[in-house]
Amino acid sequence: MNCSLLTKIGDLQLQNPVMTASGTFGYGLEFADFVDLNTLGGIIVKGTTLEPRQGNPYPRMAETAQGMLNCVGLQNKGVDYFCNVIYPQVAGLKTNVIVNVSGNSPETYAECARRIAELDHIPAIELNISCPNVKKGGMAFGVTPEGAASVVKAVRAAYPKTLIVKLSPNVTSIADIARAAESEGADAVSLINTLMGMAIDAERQRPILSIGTGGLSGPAVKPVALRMVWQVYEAVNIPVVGLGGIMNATDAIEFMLAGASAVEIGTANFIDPTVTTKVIAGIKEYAERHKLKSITEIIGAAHGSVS
Amino acid sequence: MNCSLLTKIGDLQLQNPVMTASGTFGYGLEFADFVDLNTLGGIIVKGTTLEPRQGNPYPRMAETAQGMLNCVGLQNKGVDYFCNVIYPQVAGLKTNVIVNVSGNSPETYAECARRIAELDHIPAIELNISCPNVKKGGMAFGVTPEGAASVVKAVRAAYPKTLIVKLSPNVTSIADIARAAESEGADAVSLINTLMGMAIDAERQRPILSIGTGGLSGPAVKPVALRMVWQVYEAVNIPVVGLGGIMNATDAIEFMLAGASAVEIGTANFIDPTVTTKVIAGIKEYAERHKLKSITEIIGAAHGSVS
Amino acid sequence: MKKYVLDLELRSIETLRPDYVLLRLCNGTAPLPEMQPGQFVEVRVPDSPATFLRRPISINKVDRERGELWLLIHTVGEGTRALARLKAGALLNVVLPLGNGFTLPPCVEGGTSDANRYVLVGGGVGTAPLLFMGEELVARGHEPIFMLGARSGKDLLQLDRFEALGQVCVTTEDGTVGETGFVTQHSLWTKIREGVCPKPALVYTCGPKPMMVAVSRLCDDLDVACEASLENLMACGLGACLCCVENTTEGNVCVCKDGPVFPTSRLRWKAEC
Amino acid sequence: MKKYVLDLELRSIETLRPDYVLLRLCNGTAPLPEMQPGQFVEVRVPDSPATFLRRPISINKVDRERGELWLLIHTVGEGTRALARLKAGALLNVVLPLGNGFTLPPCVEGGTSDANRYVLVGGGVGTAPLLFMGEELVARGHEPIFMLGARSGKDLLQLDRFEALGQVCVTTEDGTVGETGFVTQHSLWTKIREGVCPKPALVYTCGPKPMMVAVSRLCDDLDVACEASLENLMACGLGACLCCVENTTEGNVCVCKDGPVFPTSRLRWKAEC
Ligand SMILES: Cc1cc2nc3c(=O)[nH]c(=O)nc-3n(C[C@H](O)[C@H](O)[C@H](O)COP(=O)(O)OP(=O)(O)OC[C@H]3O[C@@H](n4cnc5c(N)ncnc54)[C@H](O)[C@@H]3O)c2cc1C
Ligand SMILES: Cc1cc2nc3c(=O)[nH]c(=O)nc-3n(C[C@H](O)[C@H](O)[C@H](O)COP(=O)(O)OP(=O)(O)OC[C@H]3O[C@@H](n4cnc5c(N)ncnc54)[C@H](O)[C@@H]3O)c2cc1C
Ligand SMILES: Cc1cc2nc3c(=O)[nH]c(=O)nc-3n(C[C@H](O)[C@H](O)[C@H](O)COP(=O)(O)O)c2cc1C
Ligand SMILES: Cc1cc2nc3c(=O)[nH]c(=O)nc-3n(C[C@H](O)[C@H](O)[C@H](O)COP(=O)(O)O)c2cc1C
Ligand code: FES
Ligand code: FES
Repeated sequence: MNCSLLTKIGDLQLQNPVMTASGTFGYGLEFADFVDLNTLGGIIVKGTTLEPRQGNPYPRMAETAQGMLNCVGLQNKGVDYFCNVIYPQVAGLKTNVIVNVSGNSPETYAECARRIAELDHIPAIELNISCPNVKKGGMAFGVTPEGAASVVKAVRAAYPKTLIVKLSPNVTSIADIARAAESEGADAVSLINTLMGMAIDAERQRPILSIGTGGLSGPAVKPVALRMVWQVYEAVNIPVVGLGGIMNATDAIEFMLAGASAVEIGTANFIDPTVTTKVIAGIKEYAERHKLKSITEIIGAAHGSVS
Repeated sequence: MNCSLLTKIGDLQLQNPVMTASGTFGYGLEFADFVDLNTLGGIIVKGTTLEPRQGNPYPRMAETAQGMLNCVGLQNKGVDYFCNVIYPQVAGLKTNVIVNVSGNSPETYAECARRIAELDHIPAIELNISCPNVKKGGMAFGVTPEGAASVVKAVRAAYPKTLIVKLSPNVTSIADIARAAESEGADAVSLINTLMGMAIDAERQRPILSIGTGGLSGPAVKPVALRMVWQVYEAVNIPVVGLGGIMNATDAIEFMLAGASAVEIGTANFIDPTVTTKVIAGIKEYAERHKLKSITEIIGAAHGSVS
Repeated sequence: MKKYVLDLELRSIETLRPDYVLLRLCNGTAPLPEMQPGQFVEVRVPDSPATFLRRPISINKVDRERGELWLLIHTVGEGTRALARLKAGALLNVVLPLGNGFTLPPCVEGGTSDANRYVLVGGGVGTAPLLFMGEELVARGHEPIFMLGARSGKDLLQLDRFEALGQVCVTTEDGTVGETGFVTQHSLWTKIREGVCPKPALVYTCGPKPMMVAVSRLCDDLDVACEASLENLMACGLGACLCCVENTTEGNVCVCKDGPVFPTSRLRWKAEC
Repeated sequence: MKKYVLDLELRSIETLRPDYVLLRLCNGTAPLPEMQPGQFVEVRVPDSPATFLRRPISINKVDRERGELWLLIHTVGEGTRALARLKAGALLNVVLPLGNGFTLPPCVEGGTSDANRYVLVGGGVGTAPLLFMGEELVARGHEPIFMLGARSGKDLLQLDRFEALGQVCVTTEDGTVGETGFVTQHSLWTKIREGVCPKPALVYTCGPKPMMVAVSRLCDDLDVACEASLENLMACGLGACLCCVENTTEGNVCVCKDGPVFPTSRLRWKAEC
């Protein structure tokens, strides 16, 4: 029995559905001792902006029940650093290296995307319109259909390759935002980014994170993420990339059953740096046990079973 | 050293800040073997509607990482049953018995509230405009300021005693909904109700819950709940009741520091039926250690420490 | 019956079969609370990050002399596996006793008669509460007949204990022990139908739902009353959360409080089972 | 240096003080990877529902002969308490080696001279990496002087091991052992300032941040180079998440990868410390 793990996000071919989530896998290189990067479906690198950013002050992290909060705030050395220093190191990888792009106006998003479009071995970008940890821009665009549309429109005009739009879960109707992204030409949507949360130090009587709030990730958010993937799958016709709390192959399968064509693994990389390899193996095992010819057979397969 | 644990929700006096969350403590009676009900700050009983409801089909529950999903769907025997059968059993309790009220139109909410207003020993109601598990009504009202306002307005006209409005976390801006409730005369807001989520059975390839989605509760949601209490505290001038994942006294203190005048304990009652007693003792211990004269000193005390 | 939250001590843990362990718990030197056959306990699973809610487990036996509560565990997932890893001496936080229990017939004196024959039909770990019930029936002067079904001989549990209490009819799907087939195919049923054996006063059943549905249909055909013990998913175990409901002739009722034992005449089992 | 994820076996666990345990881990029969003093490991805490992320722990000692990695744990919360409950034989999933480590001076031959004197200043569990560093300095022919600070005599850890390596200057806040006060108040500093004792080539420090800030100020005054090992909160330990940053002269850098050891001249410690 041989099941194909090939899947697609628009025109983008993935050798298997397992990618790494932005901000949790560095540029991939940090994990090269643990994972053969060429075996991954894709690597979505750190959030990149037009200009370098220092991010938020320390402390940026708090542990929560089966999850964590972060308020890194998009620290990165800017798109030129990526193009000049990182790109040469990752261009030779036999996997899809995808850049996660942020900005504070449609123009800066578009300009950043334009620069990345010039890099031959970057087949796609993931547009982060949903980061809850930066004051200007970021999530502001992700929480209204109009905001999302404005950024996607500007970037679509500047970026010809595969455009994935990453959605914020901090909204009343994520389906509406997904539809807005689709109608402006997004090739796919990915979800969820982190849920906005907070941790308080009861003894010191103040928030733990430097800026008060942060983004929640990890197994705690999985039920919310699954629900949203389910809803967005029913709302749009473009592929959905699912993430949020995936720790193992079963979790990944659940996202695919809810409608994801591929998945991303984030926080789990911190708990087990080899997790991606295990998830790929587990998906293969599942596919064989269920006698699938192609893993794509299960995409959205849980729909229709509920009225 | 003697610290007063007294707190207030509008005109309503609580002997301590610890209440039980609707739907997780039955009518209190179910826990009488474990907890001296008269020591609680309040008991918020099961969601009650004008007419009896059968709720959703089984299965209604799924365990998740440090949390659970439920889609009970407001099963209850109706307000008349409450008035005739339950009320006589709880009227003598020396704690605040508060009824959680649901409906599917402003009129049914108001009519249900009107009946409860006649019960002398029910000093307050909690208006559930936020239940994610019923198709008509419920959450629909809780996700827009206009919807919330319409229900609160109708109930305010019908209900003269303390009116607490329970908010849904499944919104882009919970502060906006809280302000709408305040402007229509709510005496307090409580938050959060459950986050809408989903669980999927990977082997059987379908959702676990009978209606697909359900409400997430337990420690997993605490960071989101704390953040929302923090935001709502800054948005309104009426008291805030905080809940979502409280498992121990430290959690309860965190909610108070974020702005809660009182707290509710929900899912934790399933894990430890005696938890409420322990939380009250722990709050007392904290208050003494921090040399507080009144526990109300810490309400919102974590604000101002972050810019 | 008053309910308690107790930290019971694990006096011993015994592996009965590859996937089954028997926990013997005691309440220190204090006596155990009153409990009835068919009732269950809610166990908090220690040191198991993946297990958030308590786990409902039937009362397998109460040994009053030794002050022991027995729980028979089938290791099917994270929680039950964590229980099986416990070592003697561990403390287990348990809420008990929960639920209604089986209908207990009044005590009789003198020998057994047709009128006090009871058939107890169990499959898999569903045999657990039947041991306690069988002992109680014997103590009350009745004659229990056990019908135990399993996939294979190696899946039969506590057979010697059942045999000490009364007649045991075994069926295994692979025929390694007893008659081949399902419990509902055992020849005893034919004998009852044909009047060779007397009709039991009541049939008690616990096990996989399809088995219980089949047993209840058989009983309907024979015009014998039947009680089934359900194993719905539970959150609180106290009748507070309404998660565990079963659809009955009176609508949705809590299995944890109104059950887990129901006269099958009250149940609206799904036809598909 | 190549990083590994290994399931190390807990060969022994020893309670040194009420809140301190020493874990001795081995890699089965396989050799341990290369590691340097000042590096740390990220431990996955088993059976601890409240501990989601790994816990960073300094390398206390590498015993190459016995193939042992030593971790000295101060039990301050759920995770460290769960580690302290482990029993010999347990497997511990560990990522290692992480971070840069202390600057290692080149080997010297012949006796010690002023130029190869190194002062290692530790407080609390911050003494853990200094033992490994001290051994390495001795192996390279240098002379380590240890300054160990604690609240009270009973909080001093592994004193005999430090004494076996070189001179040990102790301060305790309550004066029960050594000089009374903080490490920065030890008379050795005055002697160095007054030229009675020679200036060290380098000062290494690890411990509570206020202590390290004070040590680094002292070194500035004495015009001696100083390296501090920071203990920022970490998520990944691999330089991937950017959670553990410290504000330096080059902006925010990762303590887990660019550190945990920094020349104090690079740090912009908060004035308030
Ligand atoms: C009243 C009652 C009495 C019970 N008595 C016993 C007993 O004496 N011995 C015993 O071993 N088990 C008994 N059970 C079943 C037991 O509660 C479950 O097997 C247990 O909760 C599974 O937990 P887990 O963490 O190991 O498995 P999980 O990881 O939670 O689940 C593993 C698998 O078991 C299934 N499962 C989970 N909970 C239940 C459940 N309540 N019933 C059936 N399947 C379930 C899941 O759907 C999944 O397929 C009883 C259940 C009830 C409601
Ligand atoms: C590079 C590095 C090396 C370390 N080496 C050692 C060592 O050798 N031995 C040792 O016992 N500890 C060491 N620590 C500290 C250790 O990581 C923490 O004490 C541990 O993570 C606390 O986990 P916990 O679950 O027990 O406590 P938690 O319940 O997580 O926290 C309990 C208390 O400890 C504080 N705390 C949590 N994490 C840290 C941290 N990283 N640093 C300081 N305080 C913290 C919390 O704020 C809280 O007040 C090191 C930390 C770092 C970053
Ligand atoms: C430390 C950290 C940094 C992150 N940085 C980014 C980022 O730069 N851009 C982005 O789109 N998402 C970022 N995320 C969100 C993750 O990519 C992912 O959406 C989220 O963590 C949920 O997935 P998980 O539960 O698998 O981690 C970050 C998450 C974490 C934990
Ligand atoms: C089984 C269950 C039933 C619930 N029923 C109601 C209800 O009837 N009305 C209501 O307002 N909230 C209901 N809730 C929500 C809780 O009151 C509470 O808002 C939520 O569970 C979050 O708190 P927790 O994390 O402490 O449980 C229910 C929650 C659970 C778990
Ligand atoms: S499990 Fe809560 S009512 Fe039955
Ligand atoms: S802990 Fe993740 S970068 Fe340092």
